[in-house]
Amino acid sequence: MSDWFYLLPQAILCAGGLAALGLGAVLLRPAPGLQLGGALLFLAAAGAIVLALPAAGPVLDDMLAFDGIVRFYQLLILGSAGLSLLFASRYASLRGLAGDELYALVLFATLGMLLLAGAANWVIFVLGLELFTLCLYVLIALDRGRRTSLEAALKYFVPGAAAAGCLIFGVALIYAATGSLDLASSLASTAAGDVASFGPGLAGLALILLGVGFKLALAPFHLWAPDVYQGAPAPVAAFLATGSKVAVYAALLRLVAALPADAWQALAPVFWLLSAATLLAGSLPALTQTRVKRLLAYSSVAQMGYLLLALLAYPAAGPAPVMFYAAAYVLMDLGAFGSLGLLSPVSGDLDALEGFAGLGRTRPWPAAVLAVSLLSLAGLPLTMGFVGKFVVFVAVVRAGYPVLAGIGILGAVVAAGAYLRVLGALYFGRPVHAGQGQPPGPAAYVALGLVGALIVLLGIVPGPLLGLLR
Amino acid sequence: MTAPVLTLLCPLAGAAVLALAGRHLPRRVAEVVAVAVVLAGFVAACAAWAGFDGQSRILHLASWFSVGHLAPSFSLKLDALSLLMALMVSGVSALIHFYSVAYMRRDQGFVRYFCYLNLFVFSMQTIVMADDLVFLFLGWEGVGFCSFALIGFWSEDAANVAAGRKAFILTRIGDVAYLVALALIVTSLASTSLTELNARAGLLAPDMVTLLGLLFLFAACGKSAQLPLLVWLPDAMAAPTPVSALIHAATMVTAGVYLLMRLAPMISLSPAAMLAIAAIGALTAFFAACAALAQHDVKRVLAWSTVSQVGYMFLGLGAGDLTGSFFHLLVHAFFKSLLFLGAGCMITAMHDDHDIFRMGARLRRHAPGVFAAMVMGACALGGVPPAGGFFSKGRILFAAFTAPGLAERLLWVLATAAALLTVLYAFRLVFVAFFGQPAGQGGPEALAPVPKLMLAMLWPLALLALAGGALNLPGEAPWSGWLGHVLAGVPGVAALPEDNEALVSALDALISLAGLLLAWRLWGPKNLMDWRRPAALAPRVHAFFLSGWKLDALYLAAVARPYQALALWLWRDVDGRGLDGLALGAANLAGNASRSLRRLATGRVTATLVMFALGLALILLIFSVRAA
Amino acid sequence: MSVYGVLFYALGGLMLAATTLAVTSRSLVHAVVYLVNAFFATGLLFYLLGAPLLAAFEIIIYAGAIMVLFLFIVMLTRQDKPLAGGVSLMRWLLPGLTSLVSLAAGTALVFSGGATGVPLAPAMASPRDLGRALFSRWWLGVEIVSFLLLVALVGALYLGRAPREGAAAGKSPGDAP
Amino acid sequence: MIVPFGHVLLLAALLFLMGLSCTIARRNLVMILIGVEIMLNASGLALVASSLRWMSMDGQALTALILGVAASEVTVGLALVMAVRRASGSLDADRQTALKEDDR
Repeated sequence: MSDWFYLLPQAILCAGGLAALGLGAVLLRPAPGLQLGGALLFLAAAGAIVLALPAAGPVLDDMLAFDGIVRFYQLLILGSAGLSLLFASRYASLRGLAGDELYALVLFATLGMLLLAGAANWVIFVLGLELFTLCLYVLIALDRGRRTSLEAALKYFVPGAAAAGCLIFGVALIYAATGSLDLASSLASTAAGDVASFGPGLAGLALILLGVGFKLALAPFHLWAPDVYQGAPAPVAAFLATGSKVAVYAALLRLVAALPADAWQALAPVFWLLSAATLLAGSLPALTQTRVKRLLAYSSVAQMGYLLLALLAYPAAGPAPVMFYAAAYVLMDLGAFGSLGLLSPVSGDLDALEGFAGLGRTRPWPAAVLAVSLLSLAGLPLTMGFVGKFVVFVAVVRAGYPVLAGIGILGAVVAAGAYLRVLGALYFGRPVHAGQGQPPGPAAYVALGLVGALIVLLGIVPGPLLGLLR
Repeated sequence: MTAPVLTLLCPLAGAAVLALAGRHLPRRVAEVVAVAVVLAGFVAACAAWAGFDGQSRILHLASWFSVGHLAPSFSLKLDALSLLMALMVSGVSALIHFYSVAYMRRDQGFVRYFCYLNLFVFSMQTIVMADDLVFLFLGWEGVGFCSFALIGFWSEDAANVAAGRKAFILTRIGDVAYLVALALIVTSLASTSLTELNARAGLLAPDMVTLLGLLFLFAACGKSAQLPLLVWLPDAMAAPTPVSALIHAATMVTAGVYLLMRLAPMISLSPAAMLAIAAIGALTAFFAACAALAQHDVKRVLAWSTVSQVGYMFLGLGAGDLTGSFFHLLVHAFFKSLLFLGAGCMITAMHDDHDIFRMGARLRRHAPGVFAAMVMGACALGGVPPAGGFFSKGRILFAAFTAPGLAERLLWVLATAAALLTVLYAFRLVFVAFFGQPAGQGGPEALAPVPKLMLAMLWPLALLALAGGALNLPGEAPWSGWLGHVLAGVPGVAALPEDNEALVSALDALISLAGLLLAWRLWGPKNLMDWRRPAALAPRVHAFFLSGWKLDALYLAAVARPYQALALWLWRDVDGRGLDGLALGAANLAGNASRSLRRLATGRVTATLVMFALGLALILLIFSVRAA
Repeated sequence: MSVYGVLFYALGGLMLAATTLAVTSRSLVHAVVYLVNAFFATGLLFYLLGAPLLAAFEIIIYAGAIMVLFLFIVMLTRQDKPLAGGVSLMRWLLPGLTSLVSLAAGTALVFSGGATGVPLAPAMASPRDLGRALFSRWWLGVEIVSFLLLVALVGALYLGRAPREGAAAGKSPGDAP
Repeated sequence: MIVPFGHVLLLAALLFLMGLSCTIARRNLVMILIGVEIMLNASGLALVASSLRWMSMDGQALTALILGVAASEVTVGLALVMAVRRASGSLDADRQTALKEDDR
């Protein structure tokens, strides 16, 4: 099969983005259904091709990799984009934000994420990351008439630009050390020689870790997350929290896989510290948080901590825990942010805890999906979150990091209290303003149903998926 | 073997139906669904028991998922212990469901209520029958969640919601220990099956067994409200009364001790863990009995009494007598649900007033049936022969007495003292609530009628509570020791030596009768009526105050002042400031950490950048040290 | 030391000096002008290191286009007056300290092996070589960059346009005063 | 020879750290952007020198691509800065604190 086929999903997304822009140029006010349908069609086509392509080594002059792991993460990214759009379409059109930019930028961002997830070369790594980051800057500022939306974009942009600078300098240092821009061979060349000659490369890895840590909101590089999630429109926050994280995570996974054992020895303590800090910095602040979007932001920081735990265990335990937890994370955060967006009134996203009072009765379906997502985030059994945490903890303990597992369990317990407060407000609170918010619309119902059902279903019968991942 | 599965699944089906369609069903239909599924579960449990041939077996329903060599599965362990427990749980739940129909007859949220209640029964049966520790954890979390939801059920009052959260978080602290133990088991045995664990416990290092035992003990303490995690249970009385009866008396609080019973073969390998269980049990039994002596709220008396009685179960188990512990668990389930349901009737009659000092003799005249039931319940609770509690508690005291070691002997002394307190507070409740003369504006003018259905549910329980001793009568007669015979095949069950049994039983009987007399002397109607009419002394409120606990304290001063002081001290200071403080202290610590971490997020974008610089310097330092 | 070496250190010193002045300048206009100097020096260094086309790019794009863009913004926002309190010494303390630590640790890493002691031999890559490399080996990167520029264009247009009238402009709970 | 390779890297690292410090220490958003430009420029220097060190065109090619990255980032960044200024009336990064933790 020709290498070119491996570029087909990306090409389709390019075409989709351009089509969305063109549609906006030709028709002044395209019907929202047309835009949404078209974007979903392109995403689905890309997904179908990703699904159909056979696994291969590096393709296209060693620019892209495509193996089972990449396929899984790319599907996850496409799914996240699709669900985010389903959640976003009516949200955006109610608020007058559903221009061609929304759809085009989501498709371009997805393109960047696919590239990053499949990058086999530092150049593609950097450029893919830049592409979706640039799209996200604009998407976060989508509600540009609102000061908070712009401020959130600024708070993502400033550290983001600095992080990009760090990342690129890191790549430059790795290139300086090894003379190769190929992801695998630049890292593997440390194995042949001594670690000492890789010195600049280690410094480069530190910088790359910083850049990646910013994108994943790992502590201590996570301080932007609560502000940005709070200010961003909820469906955009959903996309930001899931798609971009998963793409970066997939790249990080490949990076770790490519590291030779002795370099991993040097890196592991740093990962240890990062994951411990992230678990604590994500779980503890949630405890006293009274703004739900910020709470979800901290929670997604904590989830990154669990993913990092799984990554630490990856060399010992294989990819199944990492991948399963990533899938669980995507569904939980999409469900949480997406339903939060649906529950919100047009005048601005729901945030303060009091606003959620009694919504379990007045808006049963979005509230139920929010509740399921929160229970899953808290790790209660029969949800995907539980199975994911269990699988990760087992892997981590087996890999010889019992202390980290303990911190993780502790974090889960602490955070459960925070989620419980939201649940309490949803179902026990007295409704403050009845009838706020608009009906979600059919597209959002599809997304709600999918997310809710998958979280529960894969919590009860995770076997097939886990089997597939192994 | 479909019957055990039906026991498990019927309540789940009910919960699902109510959750999905409950809103659209007529009230009567929803109630019938809720009660019918639990009744069906009970019938299935009966069938399972009837079809049980004494052979323990594992029923593998489905695989859940697998990680490495580890494959948690939905599998059930069916032996005498689990089937009897399932029978008790479903039977008591069925009665309480019936009762709830009447109790909740005016409440609008009945669908939610019954949905949680059915879900609870499912979760509890999961704990009872699961063979897999991960599957068991599902039930373990499930009962915690349902308890949270039901304690906060009347959510108009923020205190109720707070109580629900307190319960959930404190039991979740126990869950940490469960998960850590699970992780240890996973790494050392690569299996999560209870049966496997018990069978291969001998292969583990002794220290490991002790550690596991202590971890599971801590987890059980959370669920069973034992020291030091007991403070949630009295607050949990915010739940509707049938819920208190079901969850906080008969079933969920016994989940902890039941888990330890299941693990008995493993834990019994570690004398230290066994002693810890016994010690926690005896201390809690004494502590809670003291606290119960000082309460005014009828439900809180019963709540503390539950804590105390579950302490006895721990003591029995720690003393190595699983049979006795389980015996007490069953009998306690009967008489405690009887007492709670009776209390529900009292509260209904009193228009939701919980204070026993405002009830008095008129309540006895208004609802003699309730009075009779409460007396029977108090007899069983206080261990007055020949009620059920006499035999079951006696068995545990005897087990503690015969256990080797000085420590156990001391615990026996403590538990015997607690037995005296038990009969005192049990009859204090009866005498004050049914013979007292509330003065002034003590409660409503006219008492409300008690629904017949509620009353009807008391009698089967009263019968069981009184005759519960027949399950395991002492002696050599053919009908005695039935429970012991049945449980003989269960791993971890050991027989007791026979000597001195009569002596210890006689002592128990003596204590309970003495306590009964003392209670009559202290709180009996004669004494209460002797007191000068308080209305003449002071305004009405003050009068109530006097005839309330001040009178109480006066009479106590003669004989029981030390007890009273101790009780108040334990209740107010140790519990209120000490234990609550401990739990709150941990919470405050977390809260402060939380706030200081949040303070990092100043909203300034430069804060993030500063972290970049710091993090970069740190990572580079680590790398340069590692590379050097 | 060869004449190349002298040139390198001279240009390096110039870059450092100009950059220092730029980052500490109290006036935005001055900062941009210093930066143009630094970029010129970088361009010359590129030439010295054998990249003539990049040297031209650096001067045209960085020193030219981007810096002019900055100047426009500075003028548009009327930020041409000296900034008050923008350069207090205290604010430089923490970044300075961490930079010193990073520099020390990084230098230790960079010079830990012998690889970095390799002398650089003068060589020159013709524009043709770079063009060939870009469009044969790195064509995918070029394509992605083209999309980057497109997205930047779309984004800048979107952000630059005033928000549509009638679009919900109510205050959200997050809109603290 | 020109100079040892390490010296060029050192120069690049110095420039990079100056840029990073600039983003931290300066409060004006335009100055922060300038800091980012300095960081990217430093990467370019390191890449071009490495290209010479390894005698391959990869570093130079990446430098050329990074020029594009820098241009697009500055475009969006400046547009965003302008929009923020329109909304909040200030270019001071530390004044953009409508989003922050509550004091509870």
